[in-house]
Amino acid sequence: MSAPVTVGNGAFEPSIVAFVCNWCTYTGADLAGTSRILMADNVRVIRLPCTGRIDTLFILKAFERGADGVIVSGCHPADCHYTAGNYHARRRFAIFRELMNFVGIDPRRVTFSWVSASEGGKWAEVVNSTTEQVRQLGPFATYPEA
Amino acid sequence: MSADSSAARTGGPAVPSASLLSQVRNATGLDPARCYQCGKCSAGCPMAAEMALKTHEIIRLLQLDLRDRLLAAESIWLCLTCETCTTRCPNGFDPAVVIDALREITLRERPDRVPRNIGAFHSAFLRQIRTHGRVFEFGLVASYKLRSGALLADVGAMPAMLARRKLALVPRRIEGIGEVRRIFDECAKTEEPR
Amino acid sequence: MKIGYFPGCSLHATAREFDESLRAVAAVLDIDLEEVRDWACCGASSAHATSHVLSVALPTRTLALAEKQKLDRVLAPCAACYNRLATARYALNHDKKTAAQVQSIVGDGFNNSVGVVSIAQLLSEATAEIRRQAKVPLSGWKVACYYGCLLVRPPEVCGFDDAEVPSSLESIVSATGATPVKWDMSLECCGGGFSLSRTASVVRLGRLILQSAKNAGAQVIVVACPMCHSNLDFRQKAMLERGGFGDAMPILFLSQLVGLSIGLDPIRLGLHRHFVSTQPLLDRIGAAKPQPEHREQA
Amino acid sequence: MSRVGVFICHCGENIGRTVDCSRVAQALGELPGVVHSVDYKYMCSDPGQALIKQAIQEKGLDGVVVGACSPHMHEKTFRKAAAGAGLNPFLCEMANLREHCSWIHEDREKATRKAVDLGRFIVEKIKFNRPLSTIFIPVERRALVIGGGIAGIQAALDIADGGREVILIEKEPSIGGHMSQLSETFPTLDCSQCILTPRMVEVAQHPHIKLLAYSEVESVDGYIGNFQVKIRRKARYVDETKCNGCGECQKECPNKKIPGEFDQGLGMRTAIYVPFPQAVPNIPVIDRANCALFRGRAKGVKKVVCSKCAEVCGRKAIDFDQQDTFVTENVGAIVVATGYQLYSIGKEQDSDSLRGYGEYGYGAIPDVIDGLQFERLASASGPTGGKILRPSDGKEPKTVVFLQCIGSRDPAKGIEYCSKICCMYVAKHTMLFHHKVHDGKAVVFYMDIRAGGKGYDEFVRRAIEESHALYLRGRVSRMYRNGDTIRVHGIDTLSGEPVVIDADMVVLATAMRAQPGIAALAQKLSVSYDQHGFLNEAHPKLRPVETNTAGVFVAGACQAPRDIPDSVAMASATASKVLGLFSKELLEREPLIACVDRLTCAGCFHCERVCPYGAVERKSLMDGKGRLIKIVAEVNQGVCQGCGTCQATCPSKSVELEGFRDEQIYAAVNAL
Repeated sequence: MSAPVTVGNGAFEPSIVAFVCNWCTYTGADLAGTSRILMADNVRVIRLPCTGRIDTLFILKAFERGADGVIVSGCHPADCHYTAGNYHARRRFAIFRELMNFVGIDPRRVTFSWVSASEGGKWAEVVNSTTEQVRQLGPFATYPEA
Repeated sequence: MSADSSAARTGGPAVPSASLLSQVRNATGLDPARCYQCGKCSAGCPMAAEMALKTHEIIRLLQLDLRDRLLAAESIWLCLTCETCTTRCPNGFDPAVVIDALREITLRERPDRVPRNIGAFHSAFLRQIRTHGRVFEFGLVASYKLRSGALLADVGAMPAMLARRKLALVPRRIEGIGEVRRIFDECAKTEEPR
Repeated sequence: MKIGYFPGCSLHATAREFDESLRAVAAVLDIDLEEVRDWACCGASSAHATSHVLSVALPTRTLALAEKQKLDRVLAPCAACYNRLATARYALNHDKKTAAQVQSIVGDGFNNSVGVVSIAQLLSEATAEIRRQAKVPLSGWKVACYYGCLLVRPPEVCGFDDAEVPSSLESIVSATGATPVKWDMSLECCGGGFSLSRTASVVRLGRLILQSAKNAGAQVIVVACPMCHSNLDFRQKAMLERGGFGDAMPILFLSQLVGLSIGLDPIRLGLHRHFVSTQPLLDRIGAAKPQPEHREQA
Repeated sequence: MSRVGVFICHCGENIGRTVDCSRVAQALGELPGVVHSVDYKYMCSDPGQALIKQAIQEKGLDGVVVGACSPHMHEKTFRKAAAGAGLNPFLCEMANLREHCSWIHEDREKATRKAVDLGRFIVEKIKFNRPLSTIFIPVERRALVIGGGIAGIQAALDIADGGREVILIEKEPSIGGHMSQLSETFPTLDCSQCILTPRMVEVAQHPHIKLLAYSEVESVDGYIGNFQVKIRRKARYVDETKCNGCGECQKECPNKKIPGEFDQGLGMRTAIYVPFPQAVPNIPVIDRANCALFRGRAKGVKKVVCSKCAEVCGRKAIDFDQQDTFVTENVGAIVVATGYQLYSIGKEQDSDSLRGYGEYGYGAIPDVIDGLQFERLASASGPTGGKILRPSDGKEPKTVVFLQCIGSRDPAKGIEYCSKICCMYVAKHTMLFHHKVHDGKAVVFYMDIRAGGKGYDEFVRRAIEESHALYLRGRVSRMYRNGDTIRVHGIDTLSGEPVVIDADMVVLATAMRAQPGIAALAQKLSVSYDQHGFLNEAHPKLRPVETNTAGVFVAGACQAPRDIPDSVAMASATASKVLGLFSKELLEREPLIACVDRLTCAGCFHCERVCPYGAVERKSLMDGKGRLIKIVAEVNQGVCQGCGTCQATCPSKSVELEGFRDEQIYAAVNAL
């Protein structure tokens, strides 16, 4: 972790879920590990085959379950393992951005990025910058379950 | 930078020697690391024949951060800013802008190394603008000659110029001269060592 | 058509025939030149060699004046002025740091809305009109179109048709009925800025240009820059003294050539002000010898 | 209630140093449905795997979660272990506690808590995993090779020699590709045609190779083992079954002044022509654009303007009314070997990202030629019979300037990559020039010499030391016509001296580019390509000849600039891949594919629209009496690659991707 945060002093530590594709970003995150690049420990990765598989409802579900931020990351445009899944994802997320305002989620809580299998350093940057951003925004308020 | 920089009179470096490379990076936003030394700039440079350091060598010395050699180099003053190098650079670099930055830094920090006639021309030229708002060639030539010491060169041409009514003899000051002088002063303020 | 006019210092002095011929041609071609009031020098080659901010700030003042004058385009006939104005405009749009500095010095509500036009661009737009108005056939004139450096480079600032093989000047020359020649040095720098401070360099570079034009069979070189003109015209004597090529080569401003083709009086076009005699050219079209206002001194 | 077993690996110290593994095992063991939870030093070792197998059998586990390294590392290992104990392998999953946790964090407390979270996600997910069975698909054991250059020829011969049938298609009238145009080859200077022509003949005569020259891929359907390829056989206007290649038609054709493609425009051909004497097949083709008859027809002239070729043909093989025909071939694997084209310095470029060289006159200066043109001049079979002569006046040039990196490594012109072969062939050119013009002077402008390869650097040294080529390090800024010569303004950066040379001829080592039309072909094959059009391999190091579409392989310069040895090596590698694939009658593949719920599918076919593979088919559902109830989507199991885009797109959630079904993902998210 680049900037160690203290535990138990009341400082807000966001909980962030990352939905990533198996071929580019997951492998890029593996590379960050192999390269021992230290990063914030707030992010929990969920592996999917392709960003094309990522239903925008997953993102809403994550917030409902107490996440303060979400990362969606896949292959760079034109580099999709499945040729075009990330293009469909991109279109879907463009619309989703509009929706976020409507449902009351600050769009800054959701990071969309392209991280290739060779970009371990970039993955660390995405993790750190998103963590810092969400930390600034504070906790995402949800209603307690009935 | 006023036409006759005060540093020009005192000589000597105005700031302690920092990294010239980072100064140029800051001033131009360009990274000399982009230059891969293909030499296409020098190959097309109209002044290359007269330059001891060719364009690509200037950039190379900059990559090596050899401050003293670069700021003492006459070659940077021989650039005509014709932009041939910049236009043809295969890697999107801009040698012309970098050389401008080197001249600017030299004027500020090592005015003693500016070639006399070239420095004299620029000083005379800018003094004209500062004084009148425009350049009056008769005044420019006279002022240049006093500064450079090249008193007799081209003197024979004066009458011919005069005959063709090609010399503006009487300077006329523009109305907004105060504004122009303010621009000079304000610009000088932005040039604190970066 | 109305367009702002920024003559620059040279057109009031060493290049006054450029100013004279341009105004005369504009009148015939129905181009209304409105001078930017109280303009100052663009800073030319001295400002940018010594202070980047100053080199942007000086032209910005002129552009701001033009904007206040409600002009949407400004013609800068001098290639050096054109380059400095266009570069300033480009820097204000693309270089945030410089833009912020200059804005704080000259700013004051300036929107950078005024376009900058070179003589080549202006007359390119008028080729149809030039062709229509051409009275004096210049057919058989072999013309070397000389662009030099400041008119076309750097390409992203000048936005010329092609930075290496441009054709605007040729198309204007063709409209006059003259024949542009293909030659090699049309884009090489003449050494302009060193006219006073490093004359030997200028003579060396100018010779190469003259030689190339001559080899290509040109009888006249057409320029769009006062510095190029002054070097190739005023310094041609020194170039010829080095030997190697026969007769002197007249150097015309683009506006002078267009003026001749549309039948304007050579005196109004300032042809008598040149150092290299333009008489051989005038003889070819049977124009009278221009009478100098003052006796020529050798 | 599930019976999940959790196995936490220390990976020696790799995980254990930062994560308290026993605490993780303990915490996960307390989750509902977890009946077994342990930690161990090396889970992937034999004893580690034995632990898992033993627990599966003893505790009757129905799910296994291994918290260890990345699934990319060991998922297969642990699934195999689970299968060995009788558990369906798809009921075993991994939590990545090493790459995604212990290696990137330092705080033991927080890393341990994160490890518990990551483990919990997978535990909750696996409760919804279903047993899946491996899919078997039949393999059509014939291969298609696209492109008949040296790479395609090699691939076709190797596959055919392995006993499998090959269809080789080539868009030009003859196979041979660029290699057939070369004079001699580096670093041995053996004659290109002498080594290539026998291989071309072998292709023509091989019992397992079906050669379709002058043909192109029209469309590709299907999937690995089962492709259907529609091939356009372009009309030659010559009946291949009748023509015997006697060549009489060419002699009679009145239009003899057409710049020939094979000679790079330096030699002339007729309107009916065989590209070169050694062509395979040796059957002519009529070039409609230059044939008087077809030009007349295009203008609407009814009468036959010229039919000299038909009149002289003893076998009546000429057929002016021939049309393009289509054939469909079923193949199990496809090798793409479409090769390259050369960048040209002209003003007009076929791509917005490319620029020409205005400073070199946009290619309008005579006697400025490219490397392939020099090959034709140097070739004994070329237009000058192997003499180096200027195209403009036929004179022998004495000073020849060679420019490397034209287009290549020149981002300002739109190409930043190195074309790899130019350093070598320029050295070869200087040698050939020296051999043929003894008093000639060769000058080379280069930026770097890239001569990595067996015997390569020695070869370049020979050019310099024995053939006395003058190597100048630098680029050329400008060149223009100077009377009879070309004035070249360059620099030697090693001495810092600007160099001006009046050259009799200039040879440009222009960049290698992907073939025109490669993007369209790549899309037909669902193969991805880079910004320059070079096809992407599946992995740059470990899967260099496979693509991301199973069953499609790449060989030679369609993947990146390649020289002949590289191309041949790649081609043989594809052949080995193809033969490996064909060694089985049935193909196994992971069942992580999409399935449609016919009951809820509304037949909107959004899935069909987004599927990158065309795996969605339309299925008519009939009632017992044969009446149509509705049309629903159905996923072809062989084609689906499992990206899941259909599922995220489906409005009625009727498509589910096995292994990543909604309830599995939501279970993981709910575990947050």
